[in-house]
Amino acid sequence: MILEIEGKMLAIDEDGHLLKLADWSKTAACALAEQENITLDERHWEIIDLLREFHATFELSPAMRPLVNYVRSKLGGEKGRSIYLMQLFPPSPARVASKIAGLPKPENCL
Amino acid sequence: MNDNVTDNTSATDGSKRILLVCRHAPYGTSLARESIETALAAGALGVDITLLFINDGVWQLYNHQQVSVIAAKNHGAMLSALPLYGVERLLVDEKSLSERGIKASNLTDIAEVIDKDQVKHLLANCKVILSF
Amino acid sequence: MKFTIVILGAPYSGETADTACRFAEAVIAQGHNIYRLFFYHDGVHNASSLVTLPQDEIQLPQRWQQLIDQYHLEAVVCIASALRRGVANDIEARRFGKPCGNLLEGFELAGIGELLDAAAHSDRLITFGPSS
Amino acid sequence: MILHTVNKSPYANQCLVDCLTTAATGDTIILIEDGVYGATAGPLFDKSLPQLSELDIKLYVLRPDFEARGLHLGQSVLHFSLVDDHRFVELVLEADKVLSWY
Repeated sequence: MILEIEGKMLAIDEDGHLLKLADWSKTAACALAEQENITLDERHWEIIDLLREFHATFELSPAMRPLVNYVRSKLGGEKGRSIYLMQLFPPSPARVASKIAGLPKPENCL
Repeated sequence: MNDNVTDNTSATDGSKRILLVCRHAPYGTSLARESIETALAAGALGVDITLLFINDGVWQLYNHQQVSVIAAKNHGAMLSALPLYGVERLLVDEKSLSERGIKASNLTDIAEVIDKDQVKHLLANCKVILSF
Repeated sequence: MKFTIVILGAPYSGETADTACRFAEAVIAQGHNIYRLFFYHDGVHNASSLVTLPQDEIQLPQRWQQLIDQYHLEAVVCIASALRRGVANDIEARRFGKPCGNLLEGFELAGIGELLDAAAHSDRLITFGPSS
Repeated sequence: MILHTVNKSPYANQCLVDCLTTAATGDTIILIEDGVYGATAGPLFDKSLPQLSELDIKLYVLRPDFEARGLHLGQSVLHFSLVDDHRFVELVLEADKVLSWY
């Protein structure tokens, strides 16, 4: 499948993940979010930045539990809760946010 | 995926404790990688698990792994995510370290060094062993 | 008693698959149950329908398949290990834009959670490591 | 009590020695596949013997794998018992858990 962003054609798989992670940009993130009916604001970006940092540090796309723990360690207990992440990236925050953040599809087959 | 995984293994009686024995060095084969993926899955699912790094498995914890050209992910980086996954019990066999001339300061600080008797105790007291 | 058998070796590259299959047959012959067969690491090749060899040699995947079919065994192939090694069912093959799936009937792709579940719920778990 | 399985030749691989160093009193070891060469007990294996005799560890060899290689007992200083696949299953049941060395 193809996602068209400002005249650029980005290849995505049928789950909506970018096929080439190098295609990711902030504009691409907005388009990917749109596919999920999410309009990104600064609360979303804060989490997206953390996810990219998580991936750069650990070379993993996080499952829910480590994502919550990581957000808690970086942004505190108010935001490091699954309910908060659920509101931002429904219905499955780890999966949806990873997709928007341009991380590889989690393959831990959970 | 069986939903009852979390329910049945979160029992605190210890009777279902799983010990993951990691005996292989990273990179040469995918065994180390697959053992860590098992641990990550356990963490994500809330399954109580302990990791024992022994024999060549201790190389997995060796500091400053720099994966640039070889077609592999940085094993040390993946390992260091385990505490975030809730996998806290990472134990290293002291004898394996000394046999290889590795000092505890050469290891990532997420693991605890244990001696021969503690290894025996660990093996004797787990319920089931996953051998990697 | 309920056994789980973990198979980490590919057929023909080594003896693992043969040893594990003989063990499974002996378990059943003695009237015990097999809770799950779990194919991980190179063991996923046991589930490939593309394995081909001369008529006078034992077709290990088919031998597994017969056992699975006859005794209604649960044979789980780790999905991440399988996809990395070119073993997939039609659904996964399509999902990743590959021409066709090759998972033998009787085997199913699932996550590592199934291994952890088996560790928690079997009376005995035995791992057959790769020979090579 | 642990049943240890070893599937590599001690002349090529460290895992039998590693197993012997880790096994505890009362444990059981079964040699399978190329591990059965361990029952021929050349000088390499003998290094671990003194410790082994102190430990009361029962030693088994999987007969089909042993015979396939043309081996026979009597060369080893240690006492090994040959077992078939059925006895292997029983050994797993007699132990609390299995640790596989490969």
